[in-house]
Amino acid sequence: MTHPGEEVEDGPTSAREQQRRLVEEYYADLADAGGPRKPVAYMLVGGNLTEIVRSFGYEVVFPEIVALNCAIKHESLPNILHAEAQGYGLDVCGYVKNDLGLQELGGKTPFGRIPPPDLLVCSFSGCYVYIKWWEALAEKYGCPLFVLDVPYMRDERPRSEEIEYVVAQLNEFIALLERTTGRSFDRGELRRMLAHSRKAEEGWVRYLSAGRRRPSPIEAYFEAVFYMFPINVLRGTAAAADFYDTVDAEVTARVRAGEYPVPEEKVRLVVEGVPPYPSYRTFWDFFRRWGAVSVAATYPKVGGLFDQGFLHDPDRPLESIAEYSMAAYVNQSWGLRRRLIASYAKEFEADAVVIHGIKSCRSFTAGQGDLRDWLIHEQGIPTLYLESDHEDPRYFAPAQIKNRMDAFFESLDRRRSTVSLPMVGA
Amino acid sequence: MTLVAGVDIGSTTAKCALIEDGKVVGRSLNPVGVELVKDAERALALALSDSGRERRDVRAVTGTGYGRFKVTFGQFTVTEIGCHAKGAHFLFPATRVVLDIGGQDTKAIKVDANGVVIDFAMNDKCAAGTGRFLDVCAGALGYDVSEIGPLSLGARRPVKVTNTCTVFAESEVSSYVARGKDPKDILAGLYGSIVSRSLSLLQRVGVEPEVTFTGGVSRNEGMVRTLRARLGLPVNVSPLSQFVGAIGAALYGLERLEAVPA
Amino acid sequence: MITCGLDLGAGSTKGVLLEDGRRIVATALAPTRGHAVDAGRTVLELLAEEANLFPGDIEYLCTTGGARYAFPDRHLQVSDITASARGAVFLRPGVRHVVDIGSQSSRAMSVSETGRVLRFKMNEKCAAGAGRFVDRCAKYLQVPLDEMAPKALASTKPKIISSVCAVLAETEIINNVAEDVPLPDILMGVFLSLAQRAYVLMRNVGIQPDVALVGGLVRSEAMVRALERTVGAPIVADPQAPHAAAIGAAVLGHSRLQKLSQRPTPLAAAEV
Amino acid sequence: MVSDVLAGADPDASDSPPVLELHGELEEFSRAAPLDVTLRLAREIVTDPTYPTVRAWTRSGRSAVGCFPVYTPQELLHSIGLLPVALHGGGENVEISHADAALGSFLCSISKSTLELALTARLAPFRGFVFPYICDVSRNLEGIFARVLPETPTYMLHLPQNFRSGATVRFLVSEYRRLAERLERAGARPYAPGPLAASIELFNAQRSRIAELAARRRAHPGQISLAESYLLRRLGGLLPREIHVPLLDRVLAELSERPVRSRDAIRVALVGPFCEQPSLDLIDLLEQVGCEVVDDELLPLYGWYGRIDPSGDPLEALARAYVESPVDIGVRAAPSTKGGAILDRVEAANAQGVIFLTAKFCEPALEDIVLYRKALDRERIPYLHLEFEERSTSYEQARLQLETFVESILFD
Ligand SMILES: Nc1ncnc2c1ncn2[C@@H]1O[C@H](COP(=O)(O)OP(=O)(O)O)[C@@H](O)[C@H]1O
Ligand SMILES: Nc1ncnc2c1ncn2[C@@H]1O[C@H](COP(=O)(O)OP(=O)(O)O)[C@@H](O)[C@H]1O
Ligand code: SF4
Ligand code: SF4
Ligand code: SF4
Repeated sequence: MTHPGEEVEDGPTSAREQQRRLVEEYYADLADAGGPRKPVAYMLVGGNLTEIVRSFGYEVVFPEIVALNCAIKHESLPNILHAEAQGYGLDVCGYVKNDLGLQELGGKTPFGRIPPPDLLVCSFSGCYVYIKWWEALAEKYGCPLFVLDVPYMRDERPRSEEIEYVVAQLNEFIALLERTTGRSFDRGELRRMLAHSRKAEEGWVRYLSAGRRRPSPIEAYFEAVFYMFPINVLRGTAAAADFYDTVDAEVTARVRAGEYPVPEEKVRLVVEGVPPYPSYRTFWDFFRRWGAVSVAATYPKVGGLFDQGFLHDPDRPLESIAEYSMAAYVNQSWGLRRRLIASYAKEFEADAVVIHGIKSCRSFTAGQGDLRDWLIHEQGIPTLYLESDHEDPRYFAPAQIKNRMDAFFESLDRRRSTVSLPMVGA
Repeated sequence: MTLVAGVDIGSTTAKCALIEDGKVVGRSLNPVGVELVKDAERALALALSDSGRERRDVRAVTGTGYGRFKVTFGQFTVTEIGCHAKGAHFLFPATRVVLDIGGQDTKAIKVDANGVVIDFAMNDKCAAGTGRFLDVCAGALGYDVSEIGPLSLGARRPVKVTNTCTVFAESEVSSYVARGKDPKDILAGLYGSIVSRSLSLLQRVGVEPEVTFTGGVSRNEGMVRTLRARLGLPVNVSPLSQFVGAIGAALYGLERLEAVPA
Repeated sequence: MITCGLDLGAGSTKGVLLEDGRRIVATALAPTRGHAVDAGRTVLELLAEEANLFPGDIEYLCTTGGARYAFPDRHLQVSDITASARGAVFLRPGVRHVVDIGSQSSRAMSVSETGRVLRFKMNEKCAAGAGRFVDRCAKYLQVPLDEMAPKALASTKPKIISSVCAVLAETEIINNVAEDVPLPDILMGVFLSLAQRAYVLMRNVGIQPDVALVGGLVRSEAMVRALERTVGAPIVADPQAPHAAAIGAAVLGHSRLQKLSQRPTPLAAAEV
Repeated sequence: MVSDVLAGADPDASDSPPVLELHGELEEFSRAAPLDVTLRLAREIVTDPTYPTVRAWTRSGRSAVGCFPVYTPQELLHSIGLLPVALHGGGENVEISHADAALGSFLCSISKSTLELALTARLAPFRGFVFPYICDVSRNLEGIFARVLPETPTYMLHLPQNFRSGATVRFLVSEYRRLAERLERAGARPYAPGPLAASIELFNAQRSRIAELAARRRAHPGQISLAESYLLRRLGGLLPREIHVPLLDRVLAELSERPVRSRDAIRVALVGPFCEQPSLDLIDLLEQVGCEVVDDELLPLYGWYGRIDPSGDPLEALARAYVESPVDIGVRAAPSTKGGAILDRVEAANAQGVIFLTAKFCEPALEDIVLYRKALDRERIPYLHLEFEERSTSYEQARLQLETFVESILFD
């Protein structure tokens, strides 16, 4: 079956090409297990400790990203079914099921094989499922598991006792790494990596803030998802830092040439929630048909709320890592999350908010209905709530979703001018 | 003097309404079958013969409902959410909230003073709590769905219907029948269960008077009564309630014609 | 020694008479229609007639199925999962995995060589994976149940129904019909999607040959083929398999009766 | 959020039980009464979603705070002058019509019904709420409470998950201090070590009585049914502990007089209902079909630790007790491996099988089961997994599966 979205062009491509290359190289490196390979650490995106483990010579695998790569390539279902056959219920997070299914099936992904972990780092930063997932991996592989307990973010800025707690754990983590690798901690190396991270983060923030322009030269949800790979997976490397220069150049070129992700920008959106990866193109296409472009989104912030000032700082290595970990998007209390979304809507001059709920992700989703209610009734922002899954193609009902989107955009259109507006053609 | 038609191809029924000079001058209602294009054509043809007009008199045909893209002979398509809002506003201009319960889904729609949709919410999980649910349960009680409306009157001890699944609710109903429960109480239990699901949807958009109840299930007076009681508010129901979507569609076509003179 | 197994199911009531725990001497079936006790009595009469016995000749009656407690004249009741496992192994001793698809539920179980249930899993809450779904499709597509299989087997490109809901699946079928998907492909799609749901349950308990299908759906050859295709292994489909639960109940009834007669109970005394 | 129109309507006219009124000093529980009278009253209180004991307590101006499962430092709340009350959802009597909209469909009942109670003013007697971070749902629920009940202080208590760090106890102490500060708005006194030491002793006493009750049940399963002992435990989260402790003493004394029934049943460990609780009917059903529950995760609140020694810094002692607790349930990072843990439990309880009874949509429970299952499969220990929801009236499916499970162990 071809999805209508499949034929749609990705838009300007040089950064996309570079990103594709980075993805391929990364997986090729991982798969290259011929000789003595680098040790591998499995990590979670939210509040991750990439720089620290990289400074000890580890390569990093993010099962969440592997899972979304599988889903977007329509290869998640067999993994999910395999996990279900082992007893994982229908309601368990699709990322978990994809990963554990895939591990049982030998680690095959659309890009290459994933090596098993030598170290498991569970940054408990925003999702309780992380703990369960890493427990299952630890039980399967029997390798060391480090749980970094990251306090939930309940104030605008982390409190000093929270930072102290996380930093104390980071020091214990470093001691663990020294013991397991036999290497001693190289503070200079960590600083160099954090400097690369800092540069990448600043570039990423610049890219995302381009959505403020009218029309927006970027697609802050669908396109940004492609550009998230370096900031999440390759952080700490020069390649990641340089990538955002390419992105920068491209955005500038687009503005100059008047090339926009949606040729005629009709609706500016803030999008909240994890994308429906198995139907990514179809979903994106539903938006494009209405001339809707996301100018800001929360999902690209799962790796870190860099735009809110939580950047890595080579001069305060562990403290800045601790702050960064606490500020992971899903580790924000609902009060903070709500305010952030409303501020995006205001600052990026959005017409509406679209929330995509994930049936199997409670961390993101539980309470999105209340968010919707708050946006509509207390902020006066039209808001659409849609629901499917980030991994499981069985939960995407295209007709239903399209019907809701059509109705929503119809009503937005009509509310802006109650007279003549084009009807949707068949 | 403009005659316009709205064709609403739902999951269960095909409806057509003809409007002229702000009046509904013809209508038709049929079950949908497997050939939706034909059903749509038939809906229009029957409405025309109901009104005594000719096909060529119709200035615009607008399709709505799940099968709106099957109204291939029409000029426009609009979602049924927009149409129910517009149709309800037409029939009851003070409408602020529309509850539409059709064969397969339930929608709560909030509208502004012009009948424009501000917000809406739909059931998402399954067919539970919709017209189909009633059809199936009516069957289990040995009635047709068109007969069960008045039967819950005088229920004393409504049963609890907790199954969220239409199919299992059917067996829950059968088991109540087998246990000799009064059909009154069973129906009251069913209505209560559908209404409480609808309230949860209404809650999402916020309840404000006036509330207008549309869609095929609004023809069931037991449902209307239960809804009124649970909301504690008057609820508008038109004799044309099942046609509200089609009426709204026709009006959309009219508006469109007026906006873009041919 | 005649024992009777009576399976009071949601859709239909099935009964068998078993002689000496070894030979099936009669089988019967009647629609339940919400009146399990009446249906059970009817089945008992049918059984007696077929075996040329008086109902009083039945020495032990074991019920099973959803209404197992509702039938008053029983000596014992067992769950239908326990019973269909026993029945399946009674019919084909090599069976180690049983799939039971009835009107409202489907179950998968792994069983020991005596037919004891080791692990099982059933669908809950959602009726999408059971016979009622087939019944609705049959009704909707206006194909009699018995004719579904031969038609479905002519399918070349089956169209799988993706909707998880038995009720919403109907709409999907409407769409398929509207899109001119050939009838055999739609029909086979129905069976395949049922098979896929069953397969999830099966994998959950672990699949071991021989695998048997029991319950009402085994009557449909298309269902058996669909399951074979999904599982990738041959499926045992005994002609008596729709009665597996009733058979299992009779078998358990027999062993219970034997145990009782070894003891000097009044029942045993009467027999001597 | 609650539209006035809806809040005015009786949310559940047809099936809510009559609202129970208790004496302000809760005299009903302070007097000696036969066990069955106590149990009948307990049943009424537990199934009344309007919190009769809390209403009685607050009538004279005292404050109560609602604590979501599974762990809250109740000793601390008590010491600052608050009655810590265990929130356990709405049970089968609460119809959900408001909470679904805020929370979404794929969530456990306890989260929805607890929010429903808040939205329908049934939690009005509470002056504050504590939501421990046991899972993403409980955590997010706090954020929703904070919005829908802006006048009532709520606190998301970050329960640590790193049990090996040297910094954890210190952090937890700072959490507790923050919690106490936060609850000053709920009418709490400022924290002081002396009162905390006294409160710890009171809860020590409660825990020891409950442990005694469990020991009795293990020794003579016929003497008190699972549902009965469960009801007595539930009361412990609803009554002032000063009343509950003597009540348990009276119960224990009377129990010794009860005849010991013996029956033919299989011994099972009950795993999974650590947060949302199954209905009393379902608990009864377990015994009806022939299971003797010899180990269970129901209401883990009382089992976190044994006696705490409050001499020294009592707040640190309290924090340390939590961090060093041996409790291993789905909402705590496992100290060892899940597989090993379940086998140990089965052995310790001498159980013949395991019943996983998990709340529908409770992800922490669902994820553990897979690891548990693998270990049980290896050892060929039979198990059954059942899911439950608050609002179900028919247990046909559960009965069918439970009976099959029992039959598969009993028949050869
Ligand atoms: N005469 C009637 N009395 C009561 N209910 C009716 C009647 N006619 C139809 N219905 C209900 O209306 C439903 C169909 O509603 P409708 O709005 O036409 O659905 P859709 O637009 O989805 O096709 C049926 O499922 C049935 O429950
Ligand atoms: N010839 C047939 N072809 C396909 N399906 C059939 C046929 N005969 C019966 N069935 C299916 O079997 C189901 C009944 O199965 P059964 O095991 O008797 O159910 P229960 O025990 O729940 O009453 C029916 O719902 C029907 O779908
Ligand atoms: S945040 Fe959601 S998607 Fe991510 S691991 Fe947790 S449950 Fe899964
Ligand atoms: S529970 Fe029933 S109504 Fe709901 S999806 Fe399943 S079959 Fe459909
Ligand atoms: S029942 Fe489970 S998911 Fe729900 S709040 Fe409790 S622990 Fe969380």
